[in-house]
Amino acid sequence: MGVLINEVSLTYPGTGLVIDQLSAEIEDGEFIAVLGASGCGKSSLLNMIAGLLAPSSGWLEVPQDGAAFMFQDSNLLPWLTAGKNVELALKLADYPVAQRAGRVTELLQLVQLGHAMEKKPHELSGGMRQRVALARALAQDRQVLLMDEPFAALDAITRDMLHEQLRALWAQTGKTIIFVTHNVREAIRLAGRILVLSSHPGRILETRCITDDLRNDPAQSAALANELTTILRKEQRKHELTDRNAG
Amino acid sequence: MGVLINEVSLTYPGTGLVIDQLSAEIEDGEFIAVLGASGCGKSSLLNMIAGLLAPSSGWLEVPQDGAAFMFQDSNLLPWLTAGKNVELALKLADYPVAQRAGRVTELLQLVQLGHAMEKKPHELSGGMRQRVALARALAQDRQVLLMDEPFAALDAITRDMLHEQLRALWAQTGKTIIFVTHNVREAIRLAGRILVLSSHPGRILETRCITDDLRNDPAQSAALANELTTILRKEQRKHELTDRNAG
Amino acid sequence: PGPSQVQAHAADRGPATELKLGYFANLTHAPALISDSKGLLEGKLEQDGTGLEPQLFNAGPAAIEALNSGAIDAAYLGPSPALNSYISSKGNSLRIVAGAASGGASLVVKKDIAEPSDLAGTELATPQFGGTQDVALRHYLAENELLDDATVTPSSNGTLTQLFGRGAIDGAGVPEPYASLLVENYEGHRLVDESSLWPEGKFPTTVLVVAKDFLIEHPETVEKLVEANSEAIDWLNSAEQEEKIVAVQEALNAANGSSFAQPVISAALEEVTFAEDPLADTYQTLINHAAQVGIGEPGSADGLVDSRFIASQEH
Amino acid sequence: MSSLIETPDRTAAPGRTRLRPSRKVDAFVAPILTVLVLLSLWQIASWASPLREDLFPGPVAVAGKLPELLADGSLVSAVGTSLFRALSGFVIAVLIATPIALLLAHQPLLRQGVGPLVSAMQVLPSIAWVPAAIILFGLSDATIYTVLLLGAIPSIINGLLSGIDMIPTQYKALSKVLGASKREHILHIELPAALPGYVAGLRQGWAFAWRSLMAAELIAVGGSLALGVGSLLQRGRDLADLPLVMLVILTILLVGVLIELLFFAPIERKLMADRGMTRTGENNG
Amino acid sequence: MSSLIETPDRTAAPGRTRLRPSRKVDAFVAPILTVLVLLSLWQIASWASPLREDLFPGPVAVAGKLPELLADGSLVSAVGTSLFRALSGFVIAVLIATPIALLLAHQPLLRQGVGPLVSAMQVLPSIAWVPAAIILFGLSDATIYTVLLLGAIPSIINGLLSGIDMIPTQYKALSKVLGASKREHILHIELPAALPGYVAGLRQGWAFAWRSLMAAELIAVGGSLALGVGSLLQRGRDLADLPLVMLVILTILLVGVLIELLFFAPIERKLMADRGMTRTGENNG
Ligand SMILES: Nc1ncnc2c1ncn2[C@@H]1O[C@H](COP(=O)(O)OP(=O)(O)OP(=O)(O)O)[C@@H](O)[C@H]1O
Ligand SMILES: Nc1ncnc2c1ncn2[C@@H]1O[C@H](COP(=O)(O)OP(=O)(O)OP(=O)(O)O)[C@@H](O)[C@H]1O
Ligand SMILES: [Mg+2]
Ligand SMILES: [Mg+2]
Repeated sequence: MGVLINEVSLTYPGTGLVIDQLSAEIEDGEFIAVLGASGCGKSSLLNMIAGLLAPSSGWLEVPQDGAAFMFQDSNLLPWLTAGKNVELALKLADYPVAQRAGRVTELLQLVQLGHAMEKKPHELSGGMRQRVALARALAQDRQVLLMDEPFAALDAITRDMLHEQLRALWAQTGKTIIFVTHNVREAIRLAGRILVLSSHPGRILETRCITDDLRNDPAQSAALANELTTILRKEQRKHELTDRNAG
Repeated sequence: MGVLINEVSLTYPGTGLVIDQLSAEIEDGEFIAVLGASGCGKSSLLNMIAGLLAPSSGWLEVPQDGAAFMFQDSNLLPWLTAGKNVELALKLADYPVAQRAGRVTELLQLVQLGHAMEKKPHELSGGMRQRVALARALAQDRQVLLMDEPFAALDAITRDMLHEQLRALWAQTGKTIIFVTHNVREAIRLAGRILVLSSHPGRILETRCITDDLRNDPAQSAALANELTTILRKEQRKHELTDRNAG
Repeated sequence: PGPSQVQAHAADRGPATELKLGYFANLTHAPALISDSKGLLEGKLEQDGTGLEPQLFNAGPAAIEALNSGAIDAAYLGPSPALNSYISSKGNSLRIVAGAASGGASLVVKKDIAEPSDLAGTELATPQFGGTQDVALRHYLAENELLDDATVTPSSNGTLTQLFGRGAIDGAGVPEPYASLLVENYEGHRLVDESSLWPEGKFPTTVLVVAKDFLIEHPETVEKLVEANSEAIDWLNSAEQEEKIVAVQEALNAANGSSFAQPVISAALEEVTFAEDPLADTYQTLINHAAQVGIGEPGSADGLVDSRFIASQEH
Repeated sequence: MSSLIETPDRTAAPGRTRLRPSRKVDAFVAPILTVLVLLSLWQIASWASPLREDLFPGPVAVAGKLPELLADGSLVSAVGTSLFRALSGFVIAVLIATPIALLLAHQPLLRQGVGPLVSAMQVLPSIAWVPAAIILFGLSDATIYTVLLLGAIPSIINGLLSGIDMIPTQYKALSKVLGASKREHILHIELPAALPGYVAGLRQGWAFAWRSLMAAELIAVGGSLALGVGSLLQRGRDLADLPLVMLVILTILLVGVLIELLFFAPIERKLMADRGMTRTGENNG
Repeated sequence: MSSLIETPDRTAAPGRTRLRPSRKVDAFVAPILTVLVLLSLWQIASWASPLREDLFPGPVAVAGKLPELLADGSLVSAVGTSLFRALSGFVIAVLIATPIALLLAHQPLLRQGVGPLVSAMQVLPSIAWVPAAIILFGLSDATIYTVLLLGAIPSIINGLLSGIDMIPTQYKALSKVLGASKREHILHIELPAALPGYVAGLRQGWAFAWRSLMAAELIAVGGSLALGVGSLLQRGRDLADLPLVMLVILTILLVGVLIELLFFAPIERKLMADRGMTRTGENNG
């Protein structure tokens, strides 16, 4: 079993109920995409899976060694270079010292940042920072990999390339990957299953499985994309109304 | 004249030449999209236009009252609520006191955050923070509006809605808008002209004007999107090679 | 440029409107304490319409600083701070107008030090660097060729007592009532009574000083001050032992909450002589002693004592 | 099955963790307990110690001194006097130090010239100022305030300066983009952003103010100057009255704890909560 | 309307680099200039002042005292003694305070109990410790170090604690996600993240250490204990020798400026540069 989420609810002091009795079973080795409107509780859900946030009620089960997590903001340590940021993850994962330097280079090259090894975070562009964070998440090498909008700050071409690499990595290692995205097409392209969250409170609105057939058929995947977009749009409508009233 | 960029070069101490003798003339009331690979110097260019960064050589001409700027990271002040963050921009722009509260509500509702007025930045989701930053940029109400990937953290539906609103605002006010995006389709949908930057060093690789006809014709705009993507991909290839060698 | 200006303006201006008098809550300042508690000085000053503002100090240097700044006009002090100030101001700061107490300082040591030669290798203490007891002790050690063998550590009266109690020092050259306190409470004994080192056994412990400018401008007020001092001394010398002890104890307690036991005060009063003779002859010796042991600058005490107000001297 | 107390951990499969609602531990007894533990240790030490009781008085002996000091009102009035001087002096120090720090922060040359001197003045012991202050102001409260201010001001300046130094550059960029004038920048961005560092500086400034005050109160113990806690402490030392010394120390500690608990800790907690942080040692993950 | 905001301006040759004097020189030139200005003001004031020369000695009079003190070596040896004590004591204080601060930061109960006491101890004047230290250690260097340590440790603890408090929560989350053990968290995330606040705390700690040392050196000014700067200062007061007092004050200031310029300022500059920030007052926008 990868990750088990059992009737989990989350209430923030100021905000109230954000996630409401959400349950999901995620198999070992699954590639899951989470879709949902901005502010619906996707990051909060990942935080709970990573053990950074305790649910207000319900429980979650995750592998004991925890999960690798790529945060929504890159969250690099500002006093370490890009290379050292990645190396720290290796060090804390007890990666053999002798091979660390090589592994850092490898990972940074994977995200096209072989040349930026020695740069401090403040000397990197937004997209470069996000890629260093991606390299760091991969460095952790856990069975579960959580990614919070990992490609949001990247241009389409870099993103394409990283999509391929992520699929390849998943195929090779059999990791359980749960990633949050705003991009319906990205979700269809990468994931084996898509969870669509509602907002206010967050519940699972839809679950869709993506077969390789569907993924590789442009027409079918376009149709699914449209369908999901429609679902999301309908959900969004409600809030527009509530927001007008609240404002 | 909106913004005049004359043979501007930029060198960072650690990084070397990032922008190389870039020149561009941006008319008053133009809507410009800047495309380019991650790390090619888009944010740096906006920073120079905003007067936050001095060019190493060359010069820029901008309206005397400066430019409104929506940063790539939302850059909200953590001790102010969402509403107060927007209000500060109004206050510093000498917006009449009596109408401030109303204007804040209006702007936050524009970005679907009427309900989050009283929330501190740390109580907002990533996408919500970005929308507050957008509201704040609009609050500044300058002739020139610079936006650095304003919709990167937003879901497709919210993004669509904001696209419409931004177009409407531009049409109404005749602002000069320069926005950076990674999304080729977004660029085509919004901008009147697209500048494609090369990387290492950043130069203008391509300039494309988008007519309303082109924009509204799905086939034509898809073709342009493909074309631009190809240009960007070709540019990217070069760096893959250099990165391999550097790493 | 300063001093000459001040002198140019200085002249007799009759009684002062106010006299600010400094002293310590020490047994050797008993004339001040008694004069205050019995209202002697206040009564005399009232006749001239002069107000009295008493001011308590902890140590000589602060009192001298206050005197120099004009925050006080007169003070009861040990002779050493007065001499230091007199010399370093080239005679411009103050005058000694009367004596108050003499004697009452001893070198108190641990039981196992029986004679001066035992002082070799000991650690001794005095209340203040360059103070009266400090100079005296160093001079004494020098005379006995012990200056390089024994160490002298200046430390405040309270700390000294503690150090002695803990056994961290072997002896201390201190004034009363601390000498008596060390004897009564901490099993010390007097190895050297300082008076034994002076001709006729007389050396000044506390003197009454007045700022030079105040003296020039308000001699009438100074006269009253000296008279009150004299009366207080007379009282101290004539009162019953019991009455005296109680009066001093109460005055000390009122001044700063001191709670010395009666035996300590009684023993201390035995050691101190109250007299208004400023012992003018001793100052040059004091200066010379200090210079001999390398403290302070050599100088002349000429003109330091202005004894015209002392009644006994006049007749 | 959603209640706050959930199935215990052992139902989770081996090699897996079950994440459940967390429980908050409330620990109000801690400070009182600490004090009680320290007091008993002290009493035991004084019983066990071979030192004479007047050299090492236990809490009981010290407490025995209390009624006497309370009866004549000297302790209460000394604390009142010192507290008033310290608080008013501290407020004045803040009012003087803040504009100076802002000036230094915005005048590079001035900062390069005067900055190191300000830091150096922090290491100048308070009594160094006493002779000069007395000569200028005589034996008045002005002297005491001078010594106090010269002790507290440099440390508050340094605190605010280092708070300003730590402001993320992006806030400065924001301020520029929003078109803030210098005054507006200071008021709306710089001061609030520097506030946490500033409060840390204020806490140190308070400590310096209080300690300098104690030094100043040693100049004179009575007369025109009201008796303060510093004078009382000195009196204890002069009279070798250790119970008095201990009592004064305890009083100062008590004042310090109260100022910390009633003033600095709440301000700091508020500031951090405002910024979405918690002090370590306070519940919340 | 467009106006010209050209940086650098149009007439400037393209590609020109700004010439800056090196920082090291800058760091010393401005303070020295400031000192010269202050010295001349002082001399003028002492000429113009109606005060007696022994009460307000000018720089010339003070300088006149210098050869004498240098000749008998007392100033140099006093500075050496005090500097050695202060530096070694400071290092010890850092070594003691750091683990305590880390312990407090990670033990909520302990922090709630002991934290306010630590803050309170900061306001306890150094001389308050003297009686206790003397009872324990007599007239030895141990007494001096005790007073110094008790002065410096609380302030360093508070500095590190407030540095740790200010660590953005996201770094703590990162550390947890990376699976850092407590030790690793402290070593790799907590300490480096808290470093700027820690250095600010160290600077205050140094000030406390030095001032406490001065107070400790007044306990006993000679004899078995080597003569320190504090003793020299007290000696100046005892002998009503204001030039000596001034000279000692200037020496202390000089030591303070040097420590600041050679130690704290470079560390702080390095830390900030590492994090992409600049101290205000240093060039760069
Ligand atoms: N610390 C907090 N305190 C109070 N409310 C919070 C806090 N963190 C998040 N929230 C609220 O919880 C909701 C969900 O936030 P979350 O960050 O999980 O959204 P999200 O789905 O990741 O959104 P986005 O796509 O914009 O990143 C939002 O309404 C937000 O305002
Ligand atoms: N302060 C700096 N010091 C040194 N190099 C820098 C600095 N800021 C940016 N750079 C470098 O300049 C280049 C351009 O950065 P910039 O942020 O302008 O890129 P960008 O086009 O906005 O990228 P992205 O799309 O990823 O945000 C990058 O290679 C980056 O490493
Ligand atoms: Mg999110
Ligand atoms: Mg960018």
